[in-house]
Amino acid sequence: MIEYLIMIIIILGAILALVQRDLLKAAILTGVPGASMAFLYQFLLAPDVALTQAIVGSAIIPVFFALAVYKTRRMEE
Amino acid sequence: MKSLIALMVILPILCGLLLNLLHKKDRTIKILALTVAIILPIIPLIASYGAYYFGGYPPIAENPTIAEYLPAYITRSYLVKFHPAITYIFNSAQRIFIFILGIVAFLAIFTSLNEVKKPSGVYSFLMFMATAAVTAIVLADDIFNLYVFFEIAAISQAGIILSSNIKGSYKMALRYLFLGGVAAPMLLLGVALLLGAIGNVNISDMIFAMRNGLIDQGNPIFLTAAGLIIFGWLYGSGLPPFHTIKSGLYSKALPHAASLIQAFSVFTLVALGIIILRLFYYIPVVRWAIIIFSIAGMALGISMAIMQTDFKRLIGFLAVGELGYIGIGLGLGTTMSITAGLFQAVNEALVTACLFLGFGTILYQTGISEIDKLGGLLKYRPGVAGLMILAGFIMAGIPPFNVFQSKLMLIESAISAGFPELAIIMILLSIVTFMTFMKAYYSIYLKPEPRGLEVKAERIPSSTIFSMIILLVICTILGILPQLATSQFGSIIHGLL
Amino acid sequence: MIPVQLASFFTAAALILIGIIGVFFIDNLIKKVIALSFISDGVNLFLVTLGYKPGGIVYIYMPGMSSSWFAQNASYPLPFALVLTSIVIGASTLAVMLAIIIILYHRHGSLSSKILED
Amino acid sequence: MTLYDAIIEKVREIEKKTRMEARVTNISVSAVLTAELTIVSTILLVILMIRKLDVYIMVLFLLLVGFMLFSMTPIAVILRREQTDSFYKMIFYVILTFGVLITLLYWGNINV
Repeated sequence: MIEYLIMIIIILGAILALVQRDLLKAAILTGVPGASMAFLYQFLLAPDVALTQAIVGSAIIPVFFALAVYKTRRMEE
Repeated sequence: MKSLIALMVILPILCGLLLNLLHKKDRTIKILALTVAIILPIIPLIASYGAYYFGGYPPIAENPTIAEYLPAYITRSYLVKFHPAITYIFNSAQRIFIFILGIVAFLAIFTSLNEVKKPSGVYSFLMFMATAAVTAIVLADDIFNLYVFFEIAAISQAGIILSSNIKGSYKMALRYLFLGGVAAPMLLLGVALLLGAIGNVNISDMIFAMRNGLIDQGNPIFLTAAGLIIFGWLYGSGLPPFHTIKSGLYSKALPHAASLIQAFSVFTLVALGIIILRLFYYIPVVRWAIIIFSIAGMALGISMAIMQTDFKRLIGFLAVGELGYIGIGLGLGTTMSITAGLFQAVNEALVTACLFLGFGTILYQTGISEIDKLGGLLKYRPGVAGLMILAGFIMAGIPPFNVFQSKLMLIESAISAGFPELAIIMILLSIVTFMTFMKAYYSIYLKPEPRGLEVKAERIPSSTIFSMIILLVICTILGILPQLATSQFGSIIHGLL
Repeated sequence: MIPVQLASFFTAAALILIGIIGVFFIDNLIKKVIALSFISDGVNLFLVTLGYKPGGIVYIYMPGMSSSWFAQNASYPLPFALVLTSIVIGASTLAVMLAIIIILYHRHGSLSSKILED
Repeated sequence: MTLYDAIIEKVREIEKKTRMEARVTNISVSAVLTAELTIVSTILLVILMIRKLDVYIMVLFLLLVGFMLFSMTPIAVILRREQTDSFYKMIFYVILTFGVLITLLYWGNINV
């Protein structure tokens, strides 16, 4: 049951991240699909991929985006 | 001598890394880079043919010590023939491709070392890295490994553009990476569909499974996978709709880097095209798609080239347009046409590299790339102008040079395959290619010199001229003795048809 | 209720579609890169779902399992090995793109994709 | 006024409109004309290849496309306007091609 919930969170998170006007919020919201996907990988019997995805998808990639936003501008023009 | 096969990929990567460790010792760096660059074309000549298994895991059938301990239901099944390791296959066709790639890489690196002030920067590192990636694409028999190196080649090419310091190069690299961000996952999706249908990523195993009835060949998954892999192939080689970005990429690179990048495009096209043909030869639609995209590439590339006013862009579009000949050779799918297409690929890589270097000398002399503002350069360096017109003749297919031989073979094979229209298209587009080249040549060298044109540097680095002469000499040799190259492709075609 | 594997395939397809639509329609460059990351995430999810076995076990061989039982029930690890590489490649490409975007911002003062138009 | 003159006149007119900054020279006009002829003849020759499927469809296509091409001249200028460095146009054609390729290959028959 929880798998379906996670899938819905992934899609909603992706859409939410793309409709934000605040780029920093968008950057943080990319972590939501990333982290949920790590959970989903755990359910799909791939624990090693889940570990990598948990680090890369929920920490490193949002930090990349947040740094890019910090170095440029916060609001979309 | 099997380990030499892995060395072809590892050596340039190691050298690229080492170059930056030796920062500030410019002389040592130059010597090291040149030595490795000279070794690059030599390794394929001395390496012996065969398959290299990374990690040393051959198929169980070739490894009796493991086979002893396995139960009989495994040793009697097809599993024993499957390849557990990442496999590189090195054969006569791969040898000539890597040899030509090594020659072009050597000349590009040799030229760049004389022109670029700081030899230890990222620039030569990226050139070595991309060379290694394309070599791996040519060698790999493993479709996922191919995808990995495909991505590395894309990033390194974008990096080469970034470090060229030409106006607009950052934007062009970003466009290239964006389009790659769409196209490369699609290639991976195609790989994933194949993996899901067959359960393996080794290309030889996939073909074995498809041909021997282990997998239903009529599964529509294969068609979709073919479409996705063809899409990635278009990105890697720069056929439409990626021809604008690829020609832009050539025009934003330094001349020697452009001559190297076009060789990457040519060999990516050949390597991936052969893999597509090996996997999906039995689906006629796939070959039709290859032919249609190749014709579109030729027609759009060459007709766009003739309308350009910037010679860097002109030669970029011309290079993209000429790729279509290779695609038509592969798409026709007969023994003769594939031989001709592969031969055309070899010639194409050589002569386009020469043209890029030659047009680079004009940039070096004047710093202007609009052909309207140039003219009358013949009197400054008539020797270079002579080399240039020779290269133009070769590209358009004037006998007795190599491109004439391969285009003739292509036209013959198109007629004997029952497509005289293709032969007419190819002849027509060769003529337009020649006209395009002559238009640029006339405006740059022969037209009266416009007022206000100042020639900054009368001297042209002798390394550029040396490189051009080497490339033209190889072209002439291949033109007189085409069987030097054409006899090498038998192994790859034999496994194909 | 549709099986987990099918639902997961649909999620992957939805992510890829969202990504492609985003790359095409969104003006802001950083959000374009976010959309690109969703495309590669979708493909990774597709690959992982391929290896999933409904009702199976994790592909770790424990003492006490019979090898034939393990072979029939374990998930297929080859796609997982590919995904590991693919995740890392995706992240590195992303970093390069963001670096270029930062430089372009400092030159043109804008994050709109209009700076890529000429 | 022959057809040739009419085409030349139209090419000059559009060249002037699209390249305000640069001079319209004989070389540039002849270049556009060459590109025009190349594209038209290539398209017509490619349509001839449909005869492998059906001759009547080919004739129909030939008439249709031939008429369209003549009414759309100069097509080379339109093509040049479309194939610029604009990222929007690039990604538009990429996604268009992707859609067409996948649609054709997904619904295509494996043994055409």
